[in-house]
Amino acid sequence: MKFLGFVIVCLTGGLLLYGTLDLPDWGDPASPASTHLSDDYIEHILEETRVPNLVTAVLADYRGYDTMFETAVVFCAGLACFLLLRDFRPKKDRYFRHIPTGVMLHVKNPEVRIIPGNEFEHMDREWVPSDRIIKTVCRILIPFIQIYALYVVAHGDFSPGGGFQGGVIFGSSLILMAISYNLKTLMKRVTEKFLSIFAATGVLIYVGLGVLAMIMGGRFLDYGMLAPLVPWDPGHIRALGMLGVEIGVGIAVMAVMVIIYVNIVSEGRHDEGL
Amino acid sequence: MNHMPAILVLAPLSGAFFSGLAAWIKPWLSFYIALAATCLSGVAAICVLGDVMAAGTVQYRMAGWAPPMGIELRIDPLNAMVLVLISAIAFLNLVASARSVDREIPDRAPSFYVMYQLFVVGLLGVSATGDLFNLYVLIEITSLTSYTMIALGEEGRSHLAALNYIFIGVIGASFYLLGVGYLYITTGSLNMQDVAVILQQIPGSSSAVLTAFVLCILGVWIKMALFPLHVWLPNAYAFAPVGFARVVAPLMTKVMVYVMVRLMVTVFGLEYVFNTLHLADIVVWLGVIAILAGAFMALFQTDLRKMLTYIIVCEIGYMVGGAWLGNTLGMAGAILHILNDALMTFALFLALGNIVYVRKQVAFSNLQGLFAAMPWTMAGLVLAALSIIGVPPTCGFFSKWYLVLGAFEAGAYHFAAALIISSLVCAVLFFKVFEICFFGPMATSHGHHDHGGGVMTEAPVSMLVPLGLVSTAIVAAGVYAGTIVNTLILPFLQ
Amino acid sequence: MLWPIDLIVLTFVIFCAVAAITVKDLLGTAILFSAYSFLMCLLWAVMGAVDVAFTEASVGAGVSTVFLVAAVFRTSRRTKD
Amino acid sequence: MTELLALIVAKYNFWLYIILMMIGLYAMIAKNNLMKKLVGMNIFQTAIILFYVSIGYKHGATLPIIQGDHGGHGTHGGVIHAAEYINPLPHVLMLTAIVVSVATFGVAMALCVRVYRRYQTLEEDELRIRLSEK
Repeated sequence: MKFLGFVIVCLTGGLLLYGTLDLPDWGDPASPASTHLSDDYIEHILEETRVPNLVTAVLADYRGYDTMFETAVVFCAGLACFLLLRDFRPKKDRYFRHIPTGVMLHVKNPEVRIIPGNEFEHMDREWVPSDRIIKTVCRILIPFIQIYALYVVAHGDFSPGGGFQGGVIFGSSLILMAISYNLKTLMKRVTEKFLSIFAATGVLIYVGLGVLAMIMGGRFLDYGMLAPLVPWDPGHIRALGMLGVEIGVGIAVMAVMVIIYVNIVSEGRHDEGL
Repeated sequence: MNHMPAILVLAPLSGAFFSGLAAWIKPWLSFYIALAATCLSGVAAICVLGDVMAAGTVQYRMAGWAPPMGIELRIDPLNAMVLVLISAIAFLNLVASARSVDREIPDRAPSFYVMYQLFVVGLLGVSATGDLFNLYVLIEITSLTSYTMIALGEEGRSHLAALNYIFIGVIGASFYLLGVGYLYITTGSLNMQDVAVILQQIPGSSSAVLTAFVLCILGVWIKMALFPLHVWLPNAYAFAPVGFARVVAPLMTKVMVYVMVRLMVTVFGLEYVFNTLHLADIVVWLGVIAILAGAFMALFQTDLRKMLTYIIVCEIGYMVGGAWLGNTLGMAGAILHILNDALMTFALFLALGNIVYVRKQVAFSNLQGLFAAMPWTMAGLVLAALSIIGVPPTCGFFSKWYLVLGAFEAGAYHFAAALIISSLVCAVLFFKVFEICFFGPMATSHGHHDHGGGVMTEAPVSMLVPLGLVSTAIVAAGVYAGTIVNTLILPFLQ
Repeated sequence: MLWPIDLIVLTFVIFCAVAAITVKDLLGTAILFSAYSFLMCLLWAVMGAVDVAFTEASVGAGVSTVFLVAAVFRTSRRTKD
Repeated sequence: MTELLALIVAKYNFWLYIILMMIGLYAMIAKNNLMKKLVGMNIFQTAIILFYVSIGYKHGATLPIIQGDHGGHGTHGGVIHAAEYINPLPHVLMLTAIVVSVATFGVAMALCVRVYRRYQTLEEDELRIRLSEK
């Protein structure tokens, strides 16, 4: 296998090197890639869409059809993790702590039911005493991370960022919560139903805006046609449309990142993790 | 404004998310939403086909931007045919899946339907798009959904098969992406028509264009499992759940053949492929090897499902070899074979699904006495098998006829010989299967007391009706082969 | 852009890539992979692809690493090569 | 000598992306551990992204965010010169490619966890032995 790999790598590398011979020099302003379409985009985007960040404009408007499928791919990944890993069977071995005495119970019989409450508390198999510093720091940090994520989504038109990055940052703030406390704390706040509905709704916002444009008489995703719906600022309608789809992308990506993490780290049981 | 091309893709896409949401209200809702969505997209596909026949190529500009800047859907006769084929097969398979999915994946059937619709969206989008990068994104949707669905099959083995498929599939998709990168750096555009126009002004000796072409075609070949690159296919399709195997086996590889034809004809141009490059002979030889290897590996299988997967490998050889013969007859034969092979494979897998539904296992030892037990299913299987072998009234004969004519015109006698040899091998294969099914002992040797001879244990009607329709389509496609070639394929090639 | 600096970063990137696939501990692989992604994102930021760099910083160096660590936690750190 | 140096400066980015890609491809084909293969897969994909980002780079140009008095508020004071800004299209394509790669990565990882749950190993040779035992 190693030899075969080496031969394949050499052949592919050789082909690619051969291909670079006729490529234009790196960073050459006169190369076809930097002149043909690129100039049209750079010169017309601001005028046509009023969005200064060219990447966002091309991403959400000119190639919005691509981005819709990109969001669908993300949704697909989340659904795949659910389908492959989710395990609804109750676990045989469970651990509890009797709070008044501090005694640990190891329950092996699935018939025995202990309801966690004032007397008992769930424990993870590999239980680490919670660290006050980590908990406090994360508690302070997480709201700021989330605010920053919202800023990244909302300000994507003017600065680097957008729905995808914002969604990932928001999702990682929730993952941070699961790591610093434990998985159950997170799953109590954001349930599985909430996450899956968010993931589907996020993409539906995207598709819905496109279909709305179709109903208003334009083509699919033609935000310009939505102008009658926003009478106070028709000039920026394309920018607003982009913001709308970015919010949809952000919601979907946030939910999917958490779904993937939770399913992998708990092997689909949603009970204990890192 | 004609929105049909957009609705074609959007119906299953929004259907997927609605059925995901509806599963939280009532799980059975998701199946009916999926059925409605695929039905709608089928109607839209037929409308588009009508438009294309009446008025020529249909274009749809996404977001209203003109093509080189925005993405356009561009549907010509070839696309329209493939689109109708995909949506029809997706719809019929969904009808047949109603019973089998509940049995195979009982606790997560709604998610299965969501995934299924996303897979169909990917295939439809690949066939409808006119943009090179959009094609990549959609190929990735189809791949990602197929990785997941394949892994839903038999515990353990199907996961390994899916992981193997992921590694090879990612290499394939990445090669395609790299090829598009080389094309973009030399032409500066991503729209297929635009790239084709710019490529005419670039000298044919350019090493970058050659690399782009080789990378794109290699990537597509990996995805369609041409012989030396086929290692992922047999396991992946054999261990997948039947409800998915029935749709991925006929469609996935055929859509990739369509992508290859599209790249050759529309983007790079036949002039460049056959006159500037001198690869055609080698590729025809590759096709010959694929046909023979697929046919002979199928001979050594002891499981009906594994055997059918190797027949797919063999059929890919027909299409790749035919497309590279370098004349109109060969290309027309290859394109006609996309349609015919999808129908034949779909019929075979529908019959297989019915047998699996009743008997659970499809190793040859479990097939005994099937003619008595499942006469309708076996009738469909026999018709599809005759078509694969290439017996005249069925459609398989006509595409082979075009391919053989093309081979003689190009002087590629080895290709014609391989076609005939593989037909004989297929005949041997299927008659071996029929013998087991027909003459098997009436005894109930393996515990299925109620499946003994004489007792009818036919699959449910919802699984037989699609099989009946596809069998009719196989004969109809055979009878109207000349019409299809003259009205759809030849206008595309001119 | 200064090409010597670019070259140095690129060397580091290649070093991290080789180390990530040769080190004999999967947790080490995860961390080296994170470093690789981060250096890569630096490189893209220098080339002016700020949006891509931003995405890679949040996805490659952030979430992907967490996924990898989670998967290693659920499987094993052991590797033969 | 200076010619060679000029050639290197003009092309070295393309060559280095090829080296990186070959590292990833080799890991995907030849490594024995499934996780290592996954990391190789990611290196392979990032190398392609590096290639695309290199396509977009343009000497003497700045970030693809339009600044100054062009403003997003309807007043168009100056004319935008295409040569001043980097080509945004490859960046857009690569954003999509990164998303696709992380999605594939997640699915592959979920599969790895499933395989480990069933066979208690991630080494390919050991998996092959387990499969043949059955």
